[in-house]
Amino acid sequence: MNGQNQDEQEQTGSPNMNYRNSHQAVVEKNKGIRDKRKTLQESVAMIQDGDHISIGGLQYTRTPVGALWEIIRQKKQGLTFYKPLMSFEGDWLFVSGAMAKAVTSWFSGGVTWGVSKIMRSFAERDPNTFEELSLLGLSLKLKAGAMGIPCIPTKSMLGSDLEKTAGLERFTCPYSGEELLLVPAVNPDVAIIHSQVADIYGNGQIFGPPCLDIEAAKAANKVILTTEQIVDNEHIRDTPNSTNIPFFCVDAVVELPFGCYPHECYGRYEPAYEKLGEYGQGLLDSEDKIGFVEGFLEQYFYQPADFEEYLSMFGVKSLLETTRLGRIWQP
Amino acid sequence: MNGQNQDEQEQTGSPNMNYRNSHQAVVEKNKGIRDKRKTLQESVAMIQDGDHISIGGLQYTRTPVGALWEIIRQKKQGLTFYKPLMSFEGDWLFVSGAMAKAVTSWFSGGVTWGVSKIMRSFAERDPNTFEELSLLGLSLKLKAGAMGIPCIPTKSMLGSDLEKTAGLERFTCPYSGEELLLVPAVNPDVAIIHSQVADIYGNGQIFGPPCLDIEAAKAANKVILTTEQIVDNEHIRDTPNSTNIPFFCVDAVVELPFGCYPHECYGRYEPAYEKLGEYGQGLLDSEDKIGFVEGFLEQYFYQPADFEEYLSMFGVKSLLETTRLGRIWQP
Amino acid sequence: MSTYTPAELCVIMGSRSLKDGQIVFAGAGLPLLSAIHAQKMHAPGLAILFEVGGVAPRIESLPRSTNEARSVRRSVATPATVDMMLYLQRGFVDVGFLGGAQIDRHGNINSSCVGPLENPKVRLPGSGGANDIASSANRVFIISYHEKRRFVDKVDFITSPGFIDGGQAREEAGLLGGGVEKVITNLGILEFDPQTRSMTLVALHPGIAQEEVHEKTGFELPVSDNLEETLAPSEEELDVLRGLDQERRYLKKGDF
Amino acid sequence: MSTYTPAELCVIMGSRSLKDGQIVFAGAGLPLLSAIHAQKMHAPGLAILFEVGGVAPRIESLPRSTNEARSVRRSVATPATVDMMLYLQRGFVDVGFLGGAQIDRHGNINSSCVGPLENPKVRLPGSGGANDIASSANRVFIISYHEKRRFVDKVDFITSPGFIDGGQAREEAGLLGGGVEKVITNLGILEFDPQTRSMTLVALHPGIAQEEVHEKTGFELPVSDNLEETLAPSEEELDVLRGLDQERRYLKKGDF
Repeated sequence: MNGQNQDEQEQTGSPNMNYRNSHQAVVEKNKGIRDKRKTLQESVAMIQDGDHISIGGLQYTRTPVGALWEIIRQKKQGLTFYKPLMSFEGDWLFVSGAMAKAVTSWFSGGVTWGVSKIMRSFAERDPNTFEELSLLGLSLKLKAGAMGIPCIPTKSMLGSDLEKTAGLERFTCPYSGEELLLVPAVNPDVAIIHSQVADIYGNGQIFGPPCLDIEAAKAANKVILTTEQIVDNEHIRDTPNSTNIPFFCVDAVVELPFGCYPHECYGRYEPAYEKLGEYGQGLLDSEDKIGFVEGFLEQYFYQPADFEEYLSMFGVKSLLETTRLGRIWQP
Repeated sequence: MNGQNQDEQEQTGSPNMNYRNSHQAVVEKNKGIRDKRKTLQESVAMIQDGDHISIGGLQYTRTPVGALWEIIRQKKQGLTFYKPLMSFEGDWLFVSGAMAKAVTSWFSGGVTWGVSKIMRSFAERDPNTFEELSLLGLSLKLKAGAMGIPCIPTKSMLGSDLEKTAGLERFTCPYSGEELLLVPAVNPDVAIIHSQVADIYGNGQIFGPPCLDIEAAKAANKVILTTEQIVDNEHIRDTPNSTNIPFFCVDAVVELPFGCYPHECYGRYEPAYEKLGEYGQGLLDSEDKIGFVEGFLEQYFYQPADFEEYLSMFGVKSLLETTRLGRIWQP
Repeated sequence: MSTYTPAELCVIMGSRSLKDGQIVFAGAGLPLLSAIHAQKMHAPGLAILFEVGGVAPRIESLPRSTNEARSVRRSVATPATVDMMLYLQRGFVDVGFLGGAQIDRHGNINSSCVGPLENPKVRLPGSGGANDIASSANRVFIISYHEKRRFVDKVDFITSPGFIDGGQAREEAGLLGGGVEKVITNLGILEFDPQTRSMTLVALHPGIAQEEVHEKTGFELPVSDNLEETLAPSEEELDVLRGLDQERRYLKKGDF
Repeated sequence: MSTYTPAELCVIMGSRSLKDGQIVFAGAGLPLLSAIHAQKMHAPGLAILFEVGGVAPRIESLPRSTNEARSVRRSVATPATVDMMLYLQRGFVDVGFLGGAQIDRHGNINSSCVGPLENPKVRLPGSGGANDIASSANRVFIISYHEKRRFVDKVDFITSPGFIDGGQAREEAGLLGGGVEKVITNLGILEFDPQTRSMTLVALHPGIAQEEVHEKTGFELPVSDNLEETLAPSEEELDVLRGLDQERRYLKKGDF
């Protein structure tokens, strides 16, 4: 779904206009065993304005913040983002202008900071900027995309108003006579995912809940995999049961320690609650919400020379403390 | 699908007559955290004549031979078995009278022993004893059952004669206009699965390829889990990423070392090739194939007092040798 | 007689509603407290699931969100979100707890918008997994602070279906789950008439006047012929509960 | 000039047909030998997949079956069988190798039965993953011993679809994969006419007479206007190959 196809979608209302194009994209790409390491800049440069992008993780766990940070720095425009639950990063994507539309089941900050005022100011002005599906509905869009089918039946959302607003078709099972809804598949142009470890070929190992990242990796036409740590391929072959992102899905691998910061990475570090709290409270207290986020973006996204300088703004103590609280032996 | 419902199925040709019954079976069972240890005899006693049973593993890898051995000893009748690829155990189930029908994508011995003469003698007399689907087709029957939907679309089997013989309905996706086939779900009455480790609550950890066992565990109304080794629940909680069978699916846990013998268990032991070779060659050479298998069943299945005595017939050297060849550190 | 806050009362009523061996979807806040409380009081075999991918986690400190790593620590498994939500569709989830900005007489819940979605007065965060729980959990318990603006005649938007228009509407829609079995508020307990599927007051909490319930309900609320009074929380129930939230993050006084 | 067996010839022709970086479904026997041979000769980045759940395994000793633990040793991942087969449907599998009891002029394959399935003369083992590979692999290579009873006008049963009745039948059926690109036999190479989708002889192996091909084909076989002769296996190709199957389990003389 590149910019052009996306327009077709708007016209037809079908997010799966190009089932065949998405299939062909995978057929044609070089899926082989090769060194896929790229810089963060090179990887994000693969994204075109108007693309549909799935974001890994869920709420503020294992969010690929580093890739989003670079997307915003590269001034990408008109993107549609898919995420199971949107958190602070949704505010940043809206205010920066990168996100034209959010497709998600839930959109706010952390639970303790109430409803996102940024989401409200965008969605109340233009409801089309926030397309809501149930969490299973969104999950099945990616699942169907991953399975290589254009749609999949479900019992969720029947009889609700989401059935209508999401424009879901009814379906009667010819074997059982059951009434179901058909969720159309999505094949994002690019999936951005952060794993605890990966090898240079793109074999990724996610520890803790994989959220929808495994589905997204297969559904997407291209995958950018950022990882806390690149490990030797022999380590991957020693632990094949832990590999949940196979290399042939992946197009770029970027080693990016603390790549979810200030969000968390299971087994590696907890969220920087203090910093998130400052941000959340600051947003609540500020008169000019948009201005507040613009200031935050300027300070944390645009001014730092690179991602390490961005991390430096949180400080060593924050990194050490969140690591002390979050690390567990397994990953 | 108990005996009675199975009959309905035969009448309607629908393997999913009772989508609601299968749902209700899961709703009503006690899924909680409790000690689910049972003897092999008690576990297999849960199976009723006429039940539909899914067999874990694939061909001769991680076959739950111990549970099948007990099913045959308990003289169960009229069972329908689902397995991705049927191997020697299919011969045993047919000749013993336990299996009325095999639903599988492939049915023979090991590759090196050619086409199963037993399968031939049954399927050539009554073609309904062997229902063939493609491997993805069979996989999706269980997948749909596991997902709690009555059917699922696929591009496989289109235009083949399997489309007709399996009685698959065509489906046009309302979003993309794509032509697909709908594979009806199956919810077996009982799934029999063998894992390398499990705790007393039924949290199972399968290492190496899980084959279709994760799908079967969710699709089935009841699950019998035999395992090489029962481990402490704390070990499961130390390694939650390795748990692929969650406790709430499982109704019985049986510790059964060498429970796949003479088949293999990934990371624990290789197949007893020598013994399988003797069996395969003996079957090839014998005039009376059925008689040969009956003799084998008498000797290995009916006469032994218990499973340990059955294993004794293969001998310590065989167990040690296959373990030496098959073990790897991980499981 | 012991004193307790509305939140404490609701959590304990929620806890009492849970049975041993049940599989429960419980979000952060009062539902999670009810589930943990039940485990400690009478349901040691009850298991909690979180959408993010937590199965029967051991919860030492109450998480800010049930979607963070802290909340899934010591889980027995960490499945993908899609698998967690599909457990609902397959019938594995016995109880789901829900709440919302608006709840109507037929138990429908709105967590999407105040006013029409095309032109909302207030755009709310949305369903999350709530619609899926309402659609397919074997039964649903609603915990809510009782006030007129919440208990409305008809929700502006059905995010999570209860009995829709009442009667057989839910069954006719093809839904699998049993729907809302019980609404627990700080004033009493409400259930649904088997025929009309309309919310009915079945019990009042100690010291609560029926009038207050009617005042704080935005629609004509039928009252059961055998209206009961609930048993006040015991000292033991309160002690156990207060041990779970010592910082009073969720058990604070007043609204919740 | 070096001598070689029909099996060795076919494996090397198969190997030459593979490109670096391709993802290949290769069953036990000659296809697996072709894939490993290609990795050693010219395609180090080629990856082999096995239905059971093996991804890019390191194959030290040739397994009896590609479904056993030995065959998946040192894999980079061990996915579920359903996921392995779904990789085909999503377009991840560039090449699938197939063979069968009967192959017809349109590349359809029968591995289910001789005679009608309702009343078979011989019931065969069945599809396994063959139908799925034929349906959805990006391209299919058939390797087969060339004999009249195998190369039939019309298969008794279409287990795995080629071009069905020819022409646009495959596209009209809604199939995703590209279908059979090449048939490699011990006599020559056969491809399909872009219009009729009928099998056509495009190359003969060194020393093979065109007549022999026609004798051993059960239908009228068109011959390409520019019929080519294949390049005989080189010493290096044969040495590498023979190193892979030192017990001659698959490279034995004659039929295979």
